[in-house]
Amino acid sequence: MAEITMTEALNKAIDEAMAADDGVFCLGEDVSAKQGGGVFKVTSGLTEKYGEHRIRATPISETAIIGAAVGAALAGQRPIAEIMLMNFVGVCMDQIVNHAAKLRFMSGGQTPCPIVIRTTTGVGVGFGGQHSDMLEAWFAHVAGMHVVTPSNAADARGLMRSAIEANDPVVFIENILCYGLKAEDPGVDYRVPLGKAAVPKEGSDISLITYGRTVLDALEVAGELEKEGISVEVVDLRTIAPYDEETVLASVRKTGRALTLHEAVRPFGTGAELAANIQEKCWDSLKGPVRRIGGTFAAVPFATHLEQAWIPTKGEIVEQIKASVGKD
Amino acid sequence: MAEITMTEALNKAIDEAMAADDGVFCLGEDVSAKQGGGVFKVTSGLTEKYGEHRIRATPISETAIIGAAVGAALAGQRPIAEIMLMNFVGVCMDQIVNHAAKLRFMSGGQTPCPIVIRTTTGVGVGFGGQHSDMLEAWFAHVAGMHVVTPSNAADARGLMRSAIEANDPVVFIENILCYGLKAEDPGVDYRVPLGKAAVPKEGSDISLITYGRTVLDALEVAGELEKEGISVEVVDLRTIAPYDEETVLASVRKTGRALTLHEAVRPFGTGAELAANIQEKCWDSLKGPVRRIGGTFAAVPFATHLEQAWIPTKGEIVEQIKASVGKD
Amino acid sequence: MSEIDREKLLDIYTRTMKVNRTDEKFRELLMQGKVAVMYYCVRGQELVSAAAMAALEPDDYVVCTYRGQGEQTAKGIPMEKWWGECLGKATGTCKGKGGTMHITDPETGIMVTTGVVGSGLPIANGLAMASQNNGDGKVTLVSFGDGAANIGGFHEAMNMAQLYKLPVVFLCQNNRYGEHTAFADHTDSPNIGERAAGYGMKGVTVDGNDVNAIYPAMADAVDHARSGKGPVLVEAMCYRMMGHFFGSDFSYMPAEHLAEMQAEDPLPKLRKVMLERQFTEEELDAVVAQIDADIDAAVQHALDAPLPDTNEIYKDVLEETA
Amino acid sequence: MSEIDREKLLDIYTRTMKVNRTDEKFRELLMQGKVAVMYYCVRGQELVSAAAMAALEPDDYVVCTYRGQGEQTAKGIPMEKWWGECLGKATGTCKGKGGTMHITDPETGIMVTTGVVGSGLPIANGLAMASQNNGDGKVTLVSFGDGAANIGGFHEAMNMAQLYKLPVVFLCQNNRYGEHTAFADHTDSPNIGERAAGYGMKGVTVDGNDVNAIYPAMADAVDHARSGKGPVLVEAMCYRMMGHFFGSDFSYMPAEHLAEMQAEDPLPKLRKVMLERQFTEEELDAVVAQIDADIDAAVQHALDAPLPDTNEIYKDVLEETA
Ligand SMILES: Cc1ncc(C[n+]2csc(CCOP(=O)(O)OP(=O)(O)O)c2C)c(N)n1
Ligand SMILES: Cc1ncc(C[n+]2csc(CCOP(=O)(O)OP(=O)(O)O)c2C)c(N)n1
Ligand SMILES: [Mg+2]
Ligand SMILES: [Mg+2]
Repeated sequence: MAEITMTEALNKAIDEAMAADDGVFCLGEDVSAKQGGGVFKVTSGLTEKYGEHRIRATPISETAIIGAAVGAALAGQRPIAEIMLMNFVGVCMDQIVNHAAKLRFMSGGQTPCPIVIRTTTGVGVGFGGQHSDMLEAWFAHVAGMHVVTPSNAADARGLMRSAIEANDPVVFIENILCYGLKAEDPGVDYRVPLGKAAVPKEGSDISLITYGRTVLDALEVAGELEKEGISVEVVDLRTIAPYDEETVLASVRKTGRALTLHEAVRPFGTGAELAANIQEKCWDSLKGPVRRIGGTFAAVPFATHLEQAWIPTKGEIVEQIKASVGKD
Repeated sequence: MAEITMTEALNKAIDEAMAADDGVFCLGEDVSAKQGGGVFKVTSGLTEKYGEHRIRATPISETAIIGAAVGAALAGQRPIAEIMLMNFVGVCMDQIVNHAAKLRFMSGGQTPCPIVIRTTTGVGVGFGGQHSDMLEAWFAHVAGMHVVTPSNAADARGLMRSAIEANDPVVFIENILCYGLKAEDPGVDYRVPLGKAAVPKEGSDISLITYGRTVLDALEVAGELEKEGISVEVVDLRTIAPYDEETVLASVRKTGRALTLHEAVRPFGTGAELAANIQEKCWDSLKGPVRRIGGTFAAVPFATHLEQAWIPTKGEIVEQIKASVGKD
Repeated sequence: MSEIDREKLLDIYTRTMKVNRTDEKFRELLMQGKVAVMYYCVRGQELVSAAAMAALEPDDYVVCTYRGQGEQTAKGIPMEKWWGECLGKATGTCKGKGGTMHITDPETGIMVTTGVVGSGLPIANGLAMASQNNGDGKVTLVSFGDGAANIGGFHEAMNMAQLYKLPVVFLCQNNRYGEHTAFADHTDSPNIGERAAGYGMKGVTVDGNDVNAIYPAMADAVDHARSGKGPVLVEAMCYRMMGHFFGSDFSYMPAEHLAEMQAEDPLPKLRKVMLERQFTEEELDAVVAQIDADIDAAVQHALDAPLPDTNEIYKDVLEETA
Repeated sequence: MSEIDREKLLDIYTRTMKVNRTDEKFRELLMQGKVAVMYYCVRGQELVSAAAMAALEPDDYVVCTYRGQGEQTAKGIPMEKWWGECLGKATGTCKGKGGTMHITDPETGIMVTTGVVGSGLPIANGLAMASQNNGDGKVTLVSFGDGAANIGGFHEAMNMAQLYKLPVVFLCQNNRYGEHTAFADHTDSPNIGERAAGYGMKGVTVDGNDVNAIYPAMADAVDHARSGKGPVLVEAMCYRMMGHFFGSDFSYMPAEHLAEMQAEDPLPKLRKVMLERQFTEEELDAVVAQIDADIDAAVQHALDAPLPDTNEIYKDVLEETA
């Protein structure tokens, strides 16, 4: 079967969902044909097929973008709202958290809010302090929504389709550096269920739990360490919250060791919840403390070498794994 | 010495700071004399002393409020900005996180941003889903700022004074239910340093780590359990982030057991970071897994008995402590 | 401008009194301590809400605020469900989980009641966007206050609604205060209605205490929106005749303001118009008597209703996919 | 309106060419692959920035955006420090930690360069509030784009500035596009300048390609703000003659727009004015030659400068309280 990039995978999933359901529509800055189908081209070609009403280029008004998505969802539609870069959620958290995530509960179940909030981010592109943050922990701490991020093109296609079909808000995080990743096209109507992690590499010595771009680093490191006789199991959460506790705990009970890894800053990051829960639920199987790796606790710096020093490195991963399994 | 309420304590601290430094000023909704000195009266009497320019009643424009505080701080002043209720940070996270917290770093140290963001919140008042959340975990996950909350009137006075004098942004959380709490007035120029926890009750069996209103529950439970022969040490963080790791770890190394407690929802809450860090740094002294208690993972419900069921209860604290120390 | 026909006028009067009597009853219950919840009085704004709801079709959408009793009852939420929610009962519109600040009743078009100032406007755009997308011909009306006109969401929503020509009516109930802050202390422009021009939008400022001004303005705005001509901003001048919420002090309101307010009370004015239009005292009293009877029954029903099951705190968080 | 005196005119010309030659040099370096960073071209907007900075005093405050090269160099940031920052060097204004989107240089009044659209306006209010509080007589100028005029922060900042009569000048550089979106596709009002009226604020829309229109307007706005009369919104009509950032495609710009844009290029127009005002070709060429020499030296200095120490990622997070 043909290969597709993550960008194409997202585009196909949205295209199929729009073809299957008239209620699905996209809104966001620069998303329509007139603007070239989105600055990352994820919505290219869709205006031509579905018209300006279903691919709405918006003003630079994130509060109005998310608010409109919320309202349309209450009226029974399935909006896909784009927040160009994740840091900009800072101007519209109220609509996402106080409204989208809570309206099902506050209405006693009368008004579910099925919206997908697509956003991109990532360290390593030279965008600096206000355009690179991974803020998934904020949303994971909010009841009433799903937080999802794909690490490969196939999952991107399957997760996007499931996100659009979900009957609750989904924050869908796309890592800028992953748009070009290629994979076998999983084909039409492929779905990856929300809340299900993947285990792209099995292992017996330690569970390396991560998601998004860092899954690539995890797999590379796991491959290298295999040669040194250290067997690393890599767990790709895919859905960051609510996450697949069953798969995570089963993996740690098997390996007896765990390391969490994410690009977001370490303190109070998602790795903390994973570590806290693992040590509580797997206490008897743990051979040592759960370790965590995350980005440097500072804004993302501009200079390339500083930015690279800021990001969790493969060296750091190797070091933590060896310290955990007691080899060096 | 005379007793003061937390409201009076905050008012005195701000008053003293304004008297000591012309650069200190307050801005927020309804804060000036014309409006009665703030809906919770924390700024009452100050307009009369310092004038409308230093007690600025603002429009309902949180982005403009925090933005103005940031700008004034860059110009060398020390603004105290009020966000009436914590959920409303949802409309101004960008100014707090992308600007206030990052400008020192992004400017290479040229523009520190000494602002205090006062806000109130709390479950148990019947305010419902959009007016009760504790969102400290969001800020704790952001580099470049302090997150503070007092559990008693004396600390309120000392922490507020230190927060105003700090040379970085401080999110200062006031719990609605604590405004009326009384304490011995610690007196003029009293300060509680940021980043220093308190141990209001020592104990030997387990460390109960908490902050804000739930410190009261913790102390009550600790008192009751003392009678049953369980010795609980209560740690009041006071500064939630960056927190006093030394005091926390020392306590757990002594007791060998830890339970974290906060009103905020449990998943991905601050208790997760505490638990993760404790299990990593105190692994050898731990007699069992670190346990966590937090609010129910749902929006705060309206009906009184639902709201009470939502909050962490004393019963739950007792249960977790007994399970941890292995008695029941 | 042709006069309002008698039938419509009676409809408006009935809705107005329903709002007013509900408000009076709520304050009575709070005063007596029979109920202890947050309640945002609507005394002085009854006519604005009634006229606005009377201008809508039953299936049109409404988004309102914590001070939404007027829109909610005038749009027609069954009283038992409304009181049930306000009292936190299982019989409430939201099973007691939303409460006074978050009444939702899609059956009568009350889609969202938000407690966050200004957050309703962007959501109203979305409801209208859905109508524009699927051509259902509905109009969405969103009510908010003068203070809300200064928050970012107002601006973004106004611009977007006009850009897409969405079928939305933005109703700004200018009751002269935002919590404790007087209009002149939060806004330096003479009014809010003129802000519409900055978006290329139609905007009007009308007397919300005069039925012959507010109703035609609302009807006109709704027609404009429904006909596809785009959104309209209607600023209804009125007064908040009580504190911000029940029991809150309003010593900050100057005496002149209070006097001016009393003189402009919409209820005696409306009663006068009704009599001029040949409705008899008896007819009007009968309307109110019926409303009072209905309210008493609804309140009793709510007081007697069961509390929601404690398990409700775990329900309606995410779709239950069992 | 009296004509601009020759000295000021030469000052504006010099600043304009400094902005333009810096822009040309940056694109040259990027084209040659000598530098690989995000850069937001200012071709077409040089005069607006230059006129605005020429209207300010040296110690006045400026807040700008990622597209702030014009304000930054025209306000006078030492070129070596500016290039150092853009190239991520230790010699940069921010030690290479801020970068092209976050140039800060308090010594020359460049207080914040934000990458978040519209976020500079509320911050500008704060700088002006400090000036109002301590009476230092400074004016704060904040520059932003047409697209930024539709975000909430614009609205909140405009209303607050007018309410307090803050000494702020809001400069909207309407270059007809917000990223890939044309003005008419994000705004339905004829212009942004008229929005000022909705806040009771003074507002003007001027031709940013004509020095005799833009400079007097800026000088007037700065005077107004400094004299305590309150803020002013100046909308400068101009064109973004390149893609959104260097290298980004701009196929979405219609041919007519590109043609119209070329015809309005501010540089030939300014040169014409200079000659009319009796400046000689030689004089003007000499100015540019000097600028080019200075830029070349600054670029070389920056290229040769050391990288920031890797430990910088741990510094300037919080005040070091050792
Ligand atoms: C974003 C936000 N800021 C502040 C508040 C607190 N608050 C609740 S109501 C209110 C006043 C609103 O005034 P207005 O919009 O005029 O409506 P009114 O209460 O007069 O009906 C304020 C400040 C809020 N709910 N949301
Ligand atoms: C809040 C926010 N939303 C979106 C973006 C992405 N973005 C960066 S520049 C830009 C266009 C801004 O247009 P305009 O305000 O006209 O300024 P110009 O680039 O034309 O100078 C956008 C949408 C952003 N930086 N911030
Ligand atoms: Mg009001
Ligand atoms: Mg532009």
